[in-house]
Amino acid sequence: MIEVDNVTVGYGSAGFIKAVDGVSLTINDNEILGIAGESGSGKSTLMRAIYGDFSTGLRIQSGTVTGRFTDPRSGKVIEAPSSRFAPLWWDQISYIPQGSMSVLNPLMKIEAQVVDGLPKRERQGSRGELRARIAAFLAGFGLEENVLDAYPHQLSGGMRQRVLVAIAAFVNPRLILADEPTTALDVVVQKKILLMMVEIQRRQRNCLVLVSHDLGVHYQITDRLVIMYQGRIVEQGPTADIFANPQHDYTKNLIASLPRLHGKRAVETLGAVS
Amino acid sequence: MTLIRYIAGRLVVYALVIMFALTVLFFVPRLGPTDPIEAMLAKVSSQGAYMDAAQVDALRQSLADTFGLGGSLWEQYGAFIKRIVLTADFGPSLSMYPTPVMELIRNALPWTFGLLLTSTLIAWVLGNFVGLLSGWKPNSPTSRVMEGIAICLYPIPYYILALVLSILFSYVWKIFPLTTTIRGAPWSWELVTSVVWNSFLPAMSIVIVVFGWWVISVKAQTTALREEEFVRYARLKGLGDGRILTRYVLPNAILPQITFLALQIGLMFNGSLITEILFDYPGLGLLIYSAVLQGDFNLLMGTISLSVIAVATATMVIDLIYPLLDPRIRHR
Amino acid sequence: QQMTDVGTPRAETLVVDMLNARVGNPTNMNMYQQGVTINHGYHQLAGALLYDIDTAKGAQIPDLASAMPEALNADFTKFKVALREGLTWSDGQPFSADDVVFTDQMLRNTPALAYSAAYTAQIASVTKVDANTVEITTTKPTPRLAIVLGSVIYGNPFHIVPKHIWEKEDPATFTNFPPVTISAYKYKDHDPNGTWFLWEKREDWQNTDIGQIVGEPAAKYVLFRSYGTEERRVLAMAANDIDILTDISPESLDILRGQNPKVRAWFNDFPYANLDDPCERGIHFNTSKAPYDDAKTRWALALAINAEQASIATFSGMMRASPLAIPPTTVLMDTYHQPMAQWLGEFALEDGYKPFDPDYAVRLGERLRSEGVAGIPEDPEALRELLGVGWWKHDPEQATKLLTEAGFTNNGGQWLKPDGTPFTINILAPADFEVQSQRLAFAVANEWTQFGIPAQVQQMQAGAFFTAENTGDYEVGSYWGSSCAITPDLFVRMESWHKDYVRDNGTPASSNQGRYVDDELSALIDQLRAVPADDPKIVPLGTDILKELVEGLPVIEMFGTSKFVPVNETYWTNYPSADNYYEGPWWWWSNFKFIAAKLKPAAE
Amino acid sequence: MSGVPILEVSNLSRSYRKGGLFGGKPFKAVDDVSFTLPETPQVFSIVGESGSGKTTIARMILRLVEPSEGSIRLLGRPLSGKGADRIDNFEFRRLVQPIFQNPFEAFSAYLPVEAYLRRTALNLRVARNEAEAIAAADVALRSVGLSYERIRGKYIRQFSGGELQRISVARALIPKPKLIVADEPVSMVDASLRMSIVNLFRQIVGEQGVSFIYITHDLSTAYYLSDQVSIMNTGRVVESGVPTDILDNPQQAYTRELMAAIPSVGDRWSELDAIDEQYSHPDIRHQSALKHPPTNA
Amino acid sequence: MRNFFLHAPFRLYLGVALVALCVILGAILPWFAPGDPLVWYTAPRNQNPGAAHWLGTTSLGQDVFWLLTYALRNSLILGLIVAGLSTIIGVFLGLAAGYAGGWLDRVLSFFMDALLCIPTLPILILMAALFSGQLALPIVGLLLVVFNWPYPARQVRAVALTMREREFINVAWFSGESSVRILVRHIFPYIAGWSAANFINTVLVGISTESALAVIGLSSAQQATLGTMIYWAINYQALLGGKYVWIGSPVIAIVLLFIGLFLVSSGLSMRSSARRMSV
Ligand SMILES: Nc1ncnc2c1ncn2[C@@H]1O[C@H](COP(=O)(O)OP(=O)(O)OP(=O)(O)O)[C@@H](O)[C@H]1O
Ligand SMILES: Nc1ncnc2c1ncn2[C@@H]1O[C@H](COP(=O)(O)OP(=O)(O)OP(=O)(O)O)[C@@H](O)[C@H]1O
Ligand SMILES: [Mg+2]
Ligand SMILES: [Mg+2]
Repeated sequence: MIEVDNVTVGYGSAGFIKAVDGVSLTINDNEILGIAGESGSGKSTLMRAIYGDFSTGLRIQSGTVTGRFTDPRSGKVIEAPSSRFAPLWWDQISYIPQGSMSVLNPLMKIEAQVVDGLPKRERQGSRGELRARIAAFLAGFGLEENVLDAYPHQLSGGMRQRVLVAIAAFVNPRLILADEPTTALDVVVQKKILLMMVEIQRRQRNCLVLVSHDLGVHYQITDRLVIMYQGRIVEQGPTADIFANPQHDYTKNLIASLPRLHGKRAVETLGAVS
Repeated sequence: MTLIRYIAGRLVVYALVIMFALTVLFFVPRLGPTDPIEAMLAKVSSQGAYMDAAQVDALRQSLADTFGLGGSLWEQYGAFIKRIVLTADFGPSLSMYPTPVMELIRNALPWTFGLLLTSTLIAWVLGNFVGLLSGWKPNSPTSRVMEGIAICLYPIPYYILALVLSILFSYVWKIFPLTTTIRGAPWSWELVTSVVWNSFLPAMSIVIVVFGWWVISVKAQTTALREEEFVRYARLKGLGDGRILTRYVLPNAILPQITFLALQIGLMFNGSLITEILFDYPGLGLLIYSAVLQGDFNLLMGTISLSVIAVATATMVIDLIYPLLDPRIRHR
Repeated sequence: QQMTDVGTPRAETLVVDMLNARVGNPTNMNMYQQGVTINHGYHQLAGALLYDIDTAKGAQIPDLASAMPEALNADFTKFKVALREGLTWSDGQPFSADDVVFTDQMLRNTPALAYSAAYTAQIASVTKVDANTVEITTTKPTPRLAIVLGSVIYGNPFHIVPKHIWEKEDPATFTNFPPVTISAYKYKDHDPNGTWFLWEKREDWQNTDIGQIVGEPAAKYVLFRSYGTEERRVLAMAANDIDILTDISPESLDILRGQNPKVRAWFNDFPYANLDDPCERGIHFNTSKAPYDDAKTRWALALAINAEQASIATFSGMMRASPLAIPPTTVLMDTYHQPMAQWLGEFALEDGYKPFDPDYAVRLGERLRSEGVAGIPEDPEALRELLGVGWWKHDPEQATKLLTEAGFTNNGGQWLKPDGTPFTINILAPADFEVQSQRLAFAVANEWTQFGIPAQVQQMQAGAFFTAENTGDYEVGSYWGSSCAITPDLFVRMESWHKDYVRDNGTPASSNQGRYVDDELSALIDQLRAVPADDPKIVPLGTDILKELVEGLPVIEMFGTSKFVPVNETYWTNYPSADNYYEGPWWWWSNFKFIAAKLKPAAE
Repeated sequence: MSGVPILEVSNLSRSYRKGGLFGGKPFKAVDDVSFTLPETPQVFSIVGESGSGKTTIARMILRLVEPSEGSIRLLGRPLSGKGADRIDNFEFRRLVQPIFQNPFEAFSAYLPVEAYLRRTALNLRVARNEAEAIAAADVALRSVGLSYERIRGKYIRQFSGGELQRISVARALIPKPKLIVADEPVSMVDASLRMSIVNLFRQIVGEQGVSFIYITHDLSTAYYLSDQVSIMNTGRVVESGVPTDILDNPQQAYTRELMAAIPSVGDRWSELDAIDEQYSHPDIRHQSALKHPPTNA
Repeated sequence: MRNFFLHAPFRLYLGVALVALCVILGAILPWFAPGDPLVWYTAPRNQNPGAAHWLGTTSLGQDVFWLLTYALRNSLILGLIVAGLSTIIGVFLGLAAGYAGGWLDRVLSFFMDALLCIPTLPILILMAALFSGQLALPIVGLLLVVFNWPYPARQVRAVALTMREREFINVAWFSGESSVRILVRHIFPYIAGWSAANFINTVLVGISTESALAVIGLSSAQQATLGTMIYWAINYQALLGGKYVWIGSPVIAIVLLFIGLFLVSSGLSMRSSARRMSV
């Protein structure tokens, strides 16, 4: 669906600060692709480049990002570089930006923000019906209906994050780019949402790209995993393979550094001054 | 309950502001350089030819009696407050004695309000529109042209602008009347068209002058908002420019503009003065002006109290509805 | 047929500029209520006074009266006043002595009318002799009853009201709308906002003063309207929307003549303006305040002025200078200025210095000619007649000398007052209500500043201005209302210099606002008081008073008023003008109705 | 310090209105919560459902939200109110520092981010001059894997989420306060860095005597790091105590539910297999049933 | 500086050029005036532009060009100071009221509202009497400031009210920033663009109100300002009389100054935005 070919991406109009360095990657139809990696290693940057969001001063210095989408109605195949994705936004692709807590319009109720930008195909029916569908959908995320009537500042961080995920998922696009969508969620809710995303993905046979620091999450739901380190992809392959046989030191380190419940605790290792 | 306390607190401030302003306005003209009796005497003697000094003295005394300007300042003040609070009556105009101030205001008010309210609103809408557009797409040709027009017209001194408009549209091309001639039976179609016809140029001059300010201020707001996360997110949602502008940028940009719109009401009363003089338009501004010139205390108090109350009310209403417009500050 | 925008045929409508701004209370025409303005046509066309003025001759004439008042006793307290016969009010009722008596009673019995007090202070009684005659007694000797009850300049507050209407009303609250009128025009229509008033010729115009004195007025309608600012008035006339304009600036006249060949002024060429206005402009002092209480200071200031320069600055030289305390109108020039020229030339200050400069007009004429102004006479006498008999010399040296004598010191270019403080002058000037005085103030300030005394102009709106004048809250001012005279009898003008009227600063003065005390002058005025207007002693007395005023110089008199009052001959002709001098061009006076009746449609 | 607890929270409640402009029914976002941080520095973790009131508690401790009921005492002195022993603003900021939940909101878009660090050092008298302030900032930044050099001159938009979180942590560390209220401070940081930051916290508790209120969803770090854990659900504390007790042996249903939902490497969620089965399609779905064999890690 | 010219958008250049032109005309050239251009009849009247008088002369025999430079100098000083002070005071007090809330907000709001309510004209006329109409320009400026600061204040207060809800303000507070610094360094940048717009607007208001005051008699029409220059030109019917240079030059000067300031401010905001968004 998306072909990332040896791209180098960075920021700056005067200078150029490299954030992603010569990355190649394929995103296939009907799969969940996981991306994990060091903080600041260019995961979000890569997502923006794929989505075609150049508003932050982002520039693709070399290489290409090409997308191939099939228009469900006409069956026509659209093939374009990501800089020309804008017409596909919130139709074929949707995006959950990182830090999604601050991206909601403070003066608009949640319901309106869910509806805003929805493609026609998802808007069928009366307003009441639509609201009911959205409410039902949100319920799957553990949100009550009255959230629809709230303003963003009335919601907790996690609730806003769920709203964001819901907005992107309700579109039913071919591709969802999710940049750390569950950072503010407790594990119960997180599980709920991940299961829902998987279900949606399986049903729609579309594609989900998920950035997360939680290797457990990747282990549970992704089909393929990409590990990034210092702007490069250091390892990619089927998730199972990577967990079974990590190649790169960083990957090994990641898997090893997870603290275990019921395991050793810092209090014990470092010794508290109690 | 905090809501009720908030409203009550605001109402108290409202009353205080009005009292304060009225008090200032009661004393200031009386400390000022114009004595209404002397002003009236000058008017009488410039129109009535010869009166000898004894006659003038007699006239002065009788004017002082009719105008009720006897007594100390404090007694006058007490009587004034009592009358205003109890009867909302400002007494007779001194310079147009004995026509009641209220009658003069009643005649003038609709004109001023009609002209200024509509033109202020038109300017507001137009200015917000252009400002929004030029802040959003600073490089598009349309917005550059519109911004350019606004920015070039705005700084032209009002007097010159109005004059040039008049010369062009009433003299060179005789499209609009040179002076305000309103005819027609009350509420007839003829009257309405006549009013619109006669108000067009003054309204246009106000619009041109006021709207430049909205353009530059809204543009500044919009430029700042363009960087906000939620606006960028809206764009990433694939929303069209129109929708982003109307639903995301505008409501956020307009909040402070609404405050200013209320203040504009006050400026309206000041601004009306010049417009009405320039276009010989029959409104409140001219009334205030002549009251000041003639030292017509009663008329001055009447017209200015009206302006004070209008501005105070407008700011209070804005304060009260602000929480409705901005949910973020609702809870305090 | 072309129509005006108030719906009358343009060719039958005379459109006249309304003097002041629009009228705030247009449906009140009770002229006795002090806040009611009637110069929207009532005063000029529809009403009539007992006596009016013939501005060409400079003499009062009977109007509603049929003859000038006839004194019945030697001390001038009892008069017979004969009324015109055959007049009717606009509702058809006859006008008679009853109306006059009723008006007297009404004023006497209604103290709420402010004029009542002033009236009863002067008039003791009015009684009916027969249907067309009344007898009037006054409270004190009044040799000039016609001045008290009739117009000399502009008008008079004594309006006779129709008894049959007013007796049913409370005069204190009656709005007199629509008014029943006595002269040839009656109320037709008005603008609720007070910008215009339409008057229509009465069908029974024969039964009016105008019908009897002049004949049938030509205009079926007269429209008084206000166009607002000067620019707008100019544009309106250029567009033929208005036939007669009140005062405008010379620049505006220039523009008008350039825009519309049908527009003409009093003269066809320089100086265009009518120079016969009965009010004079100059620099007035509050002579009770130091250092202006010293005649030397005032003389020094006069000699520090270059009058040619001031004249050009004010109205491009289109003014007639006058060193005397009366306006240089044609009538008064003949009576006083010319005869006094010799005395002026010989007049010397205490130190023997002769300040008069008889060649003022000659030099100004040359200078104007050199600037390319056309139509300046070559002949010195003609120039003096046009631009004035002369004025004070511009002599900074003598001015310095006088100032030094008066105790001033010059400290390195800066003048210090006798008390040691810096000498700066603040000239009060009208803001926007009298452009000539306003400009004159700036011009004089410019002169004084160049002489070395920093002078500033403080513009004031009318109300504040007159308050300052009456209460003496000023030191130097331009435009004081009381400098007007039209007849050789100077009583009205000179009376106000009497020391009796001097009040403390802070207390409003009804007369002598300059607070000028001169015992000799007051004695001369006392003599003048006792002499009736037609007495031969009038002129010699007047001359003596003028001499006294030159010596003391309480006012630096400068120029007569120039009235730029253009008319448009597109629809109407036979306006008075320099070549057709049947009236002066004061459209806003009560005698306008005589002019209106003489106009002719241009179509003929 | 004579046995005065660092923080005493007793019967704390806060209500908000749900929906509606003026009306709307009130509900308690925080409902009768009490806990104590003893005199000895330690880490107090709050774990729990999203929307259960964790942030609200944190904000009440930070004096950013007024409690509806209950009281908070810092070092034995009331936090709010006007008493003489009220802690003044300067002192309060030296004692308590926050790390807010959303790093993307934590800095002004118009100021270079490093300014916050420098200013903190200067204002709270950690440094006497600019050079010392930069040094202090650099030390703090290095402890979270960054450096002053790396962040200098950059604005909030130019950082990744994890970087911002680390900068927030660094800023809070600079004044060496008595209490740090950290609201999900490392949620966007990768696992290896996260461990080093968590270890850093532990170290600070030991060496600098700083107490932490650590709000997190990451049960494993909570378990690893904290001395006390409170589990919250819908505004209430459902269970609290020493982590080994609670997490090794949860008493409450909600706690058990939480434990079960942790996406751990090794045990695959059974629900996923159900989904896979339902939608499996021979031609695309690769060996899904056999996916993710147990790792050897 | 080098950097500045490398990155500045075109409108910034243009704006700087226009403002520089006004400053050169108004601040530097007056020193070279051949005489006091205020004095009447130093030149023949009503001359058209030519070699001797570049912009011709007025009906009062003043050289328009030199008069313009004097007028521009005074107006620039007056306008910039009035606008600067009232914007600074207004924005700062508005921010303070909105940010601090409580009694400070109430007191400040009261004064803002009260000043906004009182129509300025009568007060100004009183002032005219008290100072005998000879107000020096500085005092005129002061009066203008008194009556102009509440406008930005009221509007900025509304912004501050929402700004103080934002998290970074809390971070700033916990960073030990004083209230003043929070207002100035953390909140103000968000309304800097708007404040600049307000500043530019107040420059205009300052210049034009001053001329209105001259007419009322509050300040002296004998001082050279752009406003009084227009006043005199109108008084002598320059517009209808076709003396376009006389009346046009101060108008054009105002327009150019305004456009220059506007372009500078919007150019600067574009540049700062570019800097913050990427390196
Ligand atoms: N200003 C407010 N107005 C109304 N309701 C609010 C407001 N702030 C928070 N709430 C509500 O209070 C509840 C608790 O919010 P809080 O932010 O404390 O949750 P949290 O435990 O931090 O959740 P998360 O883990 O998702 O950040 C939520 O239901 C939220 O909707
Ligand atoms: N607008 C920008 N201008 C300049 N540099 C930027 C910009 N945005 C991000 N960067 C830098 O690019 C690098 C990659 O950032 P990115 O946001 O892609 O990281 P990430 O992998 O998503 O990290 P995290 O897991 O912390 O979110 C970082 O070093 C960051 O500082
Ligand atoms: Mg990221
Ligand atoms: Mg939270």
